[in-house]
Amino acid sequence: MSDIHRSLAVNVAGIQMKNPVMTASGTFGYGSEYVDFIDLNQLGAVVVKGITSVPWVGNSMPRIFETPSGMLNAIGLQNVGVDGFIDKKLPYLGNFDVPVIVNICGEHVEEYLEITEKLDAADGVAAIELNISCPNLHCGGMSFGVDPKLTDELVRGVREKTTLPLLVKLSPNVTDITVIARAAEGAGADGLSVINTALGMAIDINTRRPQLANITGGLSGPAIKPIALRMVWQVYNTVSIPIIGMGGIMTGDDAIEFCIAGASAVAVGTANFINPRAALDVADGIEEYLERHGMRSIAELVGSLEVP
Amino acid sequence: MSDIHRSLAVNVAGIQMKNPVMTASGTFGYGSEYVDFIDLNQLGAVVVKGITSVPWVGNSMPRIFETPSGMLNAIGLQNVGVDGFIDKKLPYLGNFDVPVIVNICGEHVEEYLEITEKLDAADGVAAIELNISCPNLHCGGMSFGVDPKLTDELVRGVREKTTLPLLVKLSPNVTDITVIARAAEGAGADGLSVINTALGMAIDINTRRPQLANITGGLSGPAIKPIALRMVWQVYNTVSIPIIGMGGIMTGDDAIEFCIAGASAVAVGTANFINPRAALDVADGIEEYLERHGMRSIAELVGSLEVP
Amino acid sequence: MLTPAKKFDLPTEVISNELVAENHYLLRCSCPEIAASALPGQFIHVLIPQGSGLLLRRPFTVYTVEGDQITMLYQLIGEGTNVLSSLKWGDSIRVLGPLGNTFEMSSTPNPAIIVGGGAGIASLMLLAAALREAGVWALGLVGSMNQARLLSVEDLKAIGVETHIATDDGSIGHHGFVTELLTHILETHELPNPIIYACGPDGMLRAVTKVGLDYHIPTQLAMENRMGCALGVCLGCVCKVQLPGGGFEYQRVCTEGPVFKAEDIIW
Amino acid sequence: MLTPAKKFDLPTEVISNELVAENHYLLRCSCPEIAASALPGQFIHVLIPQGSGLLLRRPFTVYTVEGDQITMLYQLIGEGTNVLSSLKWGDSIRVLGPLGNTFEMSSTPNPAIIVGGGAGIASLMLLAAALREAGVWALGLVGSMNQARLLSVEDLKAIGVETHIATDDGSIGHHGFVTELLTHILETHELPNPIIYACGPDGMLRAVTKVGLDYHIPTQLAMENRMGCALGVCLGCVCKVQLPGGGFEYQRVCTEGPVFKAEDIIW
Ligand SMILES: Cc1cc2nc3c(=O)[nH]c(=O)nc-3n(C[C@H](O)[C@H](O)[C@H](O)COP(=O)(O)OP(=O)(O)OC[C@H]3O[C@@H](n4cnc5c(N)ncnc54)[C@H](O)[C@@H]3O)c2cc1C
Ligand SMILES: Cc1cc2nc3c(=O)[nH]c(=O)nc-3n(C[C@H](O)[C@H](O)[C@H](O)COP(=O)(O)OP(=O)(O)OC[C@H]3O[C@@H](n4cnc5c(N)ncnc54)[C@H](O)[C@@H]3O)c2cc1C
Ligand SMILES: Cc1cc2nc3c(=O)[nH]c(=O)nc-3n(C[C@H](O)[C@H](O)[C@H](O)COP(=O)(O)O)c2cc1C
Ligand SMILES: Cc1cc2nc3c(=O)[nH]c(=O)nc-3n(C[C@H](O)[C@H](O)[C@H](O)COP(=O)(O)O)c2cc1C
Ligand code: FES
Ligand code: FES
Repeated sequence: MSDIHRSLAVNVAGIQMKNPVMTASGTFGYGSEYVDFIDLNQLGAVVVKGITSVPWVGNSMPRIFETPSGMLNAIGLQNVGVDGFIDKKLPYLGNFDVPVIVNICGEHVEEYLEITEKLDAADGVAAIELNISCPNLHCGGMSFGVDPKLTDELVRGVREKTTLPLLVKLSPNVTDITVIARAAEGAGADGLSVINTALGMAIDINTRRPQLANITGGLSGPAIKPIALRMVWQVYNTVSIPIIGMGGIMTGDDAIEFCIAGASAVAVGTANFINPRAALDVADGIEEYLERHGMRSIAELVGSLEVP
Repeated sequence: MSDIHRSLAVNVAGIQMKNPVMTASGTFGYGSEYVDFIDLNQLGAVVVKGITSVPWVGNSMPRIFETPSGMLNAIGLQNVGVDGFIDKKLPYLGNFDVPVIVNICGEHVEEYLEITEKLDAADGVAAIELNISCPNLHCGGMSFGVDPKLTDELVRGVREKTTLPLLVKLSPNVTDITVIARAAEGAGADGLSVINTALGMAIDINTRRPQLANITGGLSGPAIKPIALRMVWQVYNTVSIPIIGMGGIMTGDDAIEFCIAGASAVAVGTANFINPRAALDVADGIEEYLERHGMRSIAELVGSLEVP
Repeated sequence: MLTPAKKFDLPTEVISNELVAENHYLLRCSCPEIAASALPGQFIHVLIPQGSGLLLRRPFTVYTVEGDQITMLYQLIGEGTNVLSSLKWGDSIRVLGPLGNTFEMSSTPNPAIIVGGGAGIASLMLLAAALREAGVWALGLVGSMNQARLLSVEDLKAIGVETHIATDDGSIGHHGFVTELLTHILETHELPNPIIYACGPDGMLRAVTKVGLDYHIPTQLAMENRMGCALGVCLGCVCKVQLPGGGFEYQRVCTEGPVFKAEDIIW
Repeated sequence: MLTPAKKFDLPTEVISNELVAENHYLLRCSCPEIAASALPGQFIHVLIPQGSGLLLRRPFTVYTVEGDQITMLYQLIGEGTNVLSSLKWGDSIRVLGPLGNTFEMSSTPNPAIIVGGGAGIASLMLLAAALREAGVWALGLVGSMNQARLLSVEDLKAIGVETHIATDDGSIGHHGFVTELLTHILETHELPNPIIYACGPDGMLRAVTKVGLDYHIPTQLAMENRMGCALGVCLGCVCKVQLPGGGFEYQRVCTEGPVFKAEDIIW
């Protein structure tokens, strides 16, 4: 860093990060999978794969499919469950100086509450990301994320169970994302993750079967970036809690777009599959932009969109 | 056509077409612009640019921007108005043996009704496509398309004013498209056009200005195909009126996917900008598929998705 | 302006594609149909090869016509021109054209002043050639960032166009704006009813427009804008145009343009 | 199975990329790190060059290792392999690997039967070489659509693997399925505790599994599935695996696999 006054460090929703770049849930496993390529200590934060109260086997195959500038996935939240996570996965991440944000999902409010209590009691959890937007049809997650009342109820409940920073992850599959955003903020969320995947579908025209066993799945990658940016900007103009922007971020320049639209931090998802160093490359790209424009921190950028 | 028993001809919502491929509104002008490349007589139907009661100047520049596998547009419905259309544009299309479908948009119900009456009285209009989904913020269109009550009211009103086949074009920017679809069907729509563009945004990181003067715009092209397919399939499982599928169709194979998902016909939009013969190429591709699979018509394909 | 000739969408192969100045390339391909009908100011809409990941075509003016061949002179801007510059002999592209209207050449051979900024000069070469063929005296004012990026000066001289240069850094020719050259010329020369033809960055075009108004010289501008269809249907490429009766209208650069009367453009 | 060695994501250049059979190519590149550590059955995740418009990488088994170089033998399937096949000497790609587990080679040198269908044989060549180096007698059964698409027979023979051929159209070798060859061999030869290693289309793998069970021969399969990350995080590549205690689990082809015990796979 040429300029000593420049710093990428940010505190978002009470999460202190060395830089504003997180890994998006479900695209970075539990961190250990990337240590051959990345020093986890250099990440802004690690957001782990969605956790449920009990282990889930997940959906049958096929689970992913590539689409133009994007991919569909219907994993079905295969995960070790909250106990398995705390016992087997969390300790390893304790070896690193990086905030661990745990993405949680459930079918009923009670499930979310149970997971929250266990995580609140566990060591090494920096924040909880409430996944109310899992596009997987068999998962209750989505139905919460499209209804402001359910969102309010769920977020309130979880809020009461923990003092940890609480992020709520919003679904793009809604008519008006600002309504859900306002509900989450009102119910005590410390920050909002915008966006989860867009519900999509693809068909094998020769077998006439869906390309995903689950029929529909979540669309991610550059294809959804314009939709994600629009939603970040809408949410930024609605709430006063910070936004973690995500959706198709591949480069530092992509991240800068999200910051200008209103994101205080960003998450890199699908890009991790193409470039294992994507998250660090994005952070470097942000720094170069700040240098090029003589800025001291991304705070100068957040929500700086000049509208006609 | 090797097999004399095979035919691409379809009758969708009372519109008799030589093949199931239309041009999507706003991507084919008024037909005349393409005569150097296409014999309009060979098209399933021509859907013209959105028409309003009075001429609209449209939005200021920039109006379009390319995104990964897609493009954003915020044209602002620049058009000659219904009278100008009937006087100057419609007669030319009368020279061809192709159904002309007129896409209409307005800010109030009255406006839609006025346009409908004039088109109903005019010669050479095969059907009306009600645009209740214009993502352009300054246009009333969108607010109708996201509210089942308004949709019902509007469609009922228009239905009373005309005996022409009535298509209602749905917006993807909704939580549950089946609710709007049901409302449109209940109010007397003869068919549904699925989908219009998805609301998106892009930012110039050097000027920190939006890439579109209108800030947000409609995302079209292959990027939205998975979302469009999903919605066609959802709507197909909800209503019994025919669906015209669109959203990122570039090839005959893309069109076949939409038919399997439940579309009785398809519209080609953005592809017209890349390949002026796109609509005919798509029709040829459909025919080749039918031949390859020994099918007599796409009727055998519509909604034939085999779900696990 | 003439009613446009028939348009073609043709597959063709790159004959050559070489670096002609820093950051600028000249691409040559064979398009008999377009070569036969392209008029000064008209452009082609180029489909970058499949698998390049780009969706939309890219518009470029026809720089020269030589027999069955046409050339385009282009600047590296972003992804599209970057992929274009990587094309080699034999690589295939598709070319849509000829598109747009043309420069108006007066019946009487008034002297012409051709003002090009950066790659803008590329849109004026076919005009310059047509003027010279018609025996019109033409003056070329070429603006560039620096000597390394200077374009077309030799090509202009070769067809007998007296050419002056302006560079931002003064590395060659006048140190400053090409529009300063323009005013200087108008102050020092006695030109009978000249006509100004210009293409370049917005800032330059606005300055040229002002000069044209100040000196009461009819001025034509070749405008640029992002393009979707280039066929007049998407309405994505418009610019704001003054109407005779007052008021304005958004007109399509790809159809009513790219050439507009300078005084009609509302910036 | 061994704990995986360190993984690398390396830029490299294509050394050669030639058609070796109808619809099949052999690509060679220099990857010292991967060449040094790749084990039989392991694969690499290849990033098709920028601007190709493809998002995800494509997985291919390491076919051979020669000094610092590795090769991959691949079939043209769709867009990705199509772009791959167009790469020439000097074109750059990125290679992620070595990935996945490896074939289990028993400590005692039991005879090995290698059964490859189509491009599946590509996943077995490194194993064949390792077996032969360990002095193990190996029999190669290669199935193919027809003679024109026949792969690897010479390569197998060159390392001393007795090889038999089956083609769907009988244009060479046995007219029928490679699994018919397998049963024939087992009926006619007396092989002391052989081991079967197989890779190919699902149908073939299921048939091989059945033969293995019928003849009580331990069988290992190299599985394939669509892949996102190839690093174990996206959970997109799973296959359904029988658990010892009963019940099943979805295991990752990229991490727990690609090699699985045949009897564990639930189809
Ligand atoms: C009628 C016309 C004639 C032109 N003739 C020439 C010429 O002869 N030589 C030359 O070098 N350039 C010319 N241009 C500009 C040229 O089209 C752009 O530089 C080019 O499209 C940039 O593409 P890109 O992908 O490299 O840049 P990117 O910035 O990556 O392109 C992104 C998008 O912006 C559009 N775009 C970017 N800059 C421009 C621009 N200045 N004008 C129009 N669209 C733009 C692109 O078409 C694309 O849709 C002309 C433009 C027009 C409208
Ligand atoms: C561990 C492993 C090793 C492999 N080794 C080889 C090899 O050595 N030689 C070889 O020819 N092929 C091999 N394959 C298959 C190869 O990866 C696919 O044929 C290739 O990805 C097809 O890409 P495409 O874009 O041409 O096809 P497309 O059908 O266009 O690909 C579309 C999507 O489907 C995926 N896909 C398609 N077919 C397969 C498949 N059979 N397996 C996995 N993903 C697939 C692609 O990765 C891509 O995401 C291997 C696959 C795996 C999982
Ligand atoms: C394979 C895969 C698995 C995912 N799993 C989760 C998950 O468990 N929980 C969650 O909230 N989001 C999940 N996501 C969504 C991402 O976290 C992210 O919101 C989305 O992919 C958009 O970002 P991207 O375009 O950069 O990938 C998943 C995405 C992918 C591609
Ligand atoms: C430039 C442009 C203008 C459009 N104008 C209209 C319009 O006036 N009315 C309308 O209903 N849809 C309009 N659309 C939407 C298209 O008709 C179509 O629904 C959408 O683009 C999805 O199809 P595609 O991906 O094939 O383009 C427009 C789309 C584009 C790209
Ligand atoms: S580019 Fe489409 S109207 Fe001009
Ligand atoms: S490919 Fe991502 S887990 Fe195997």
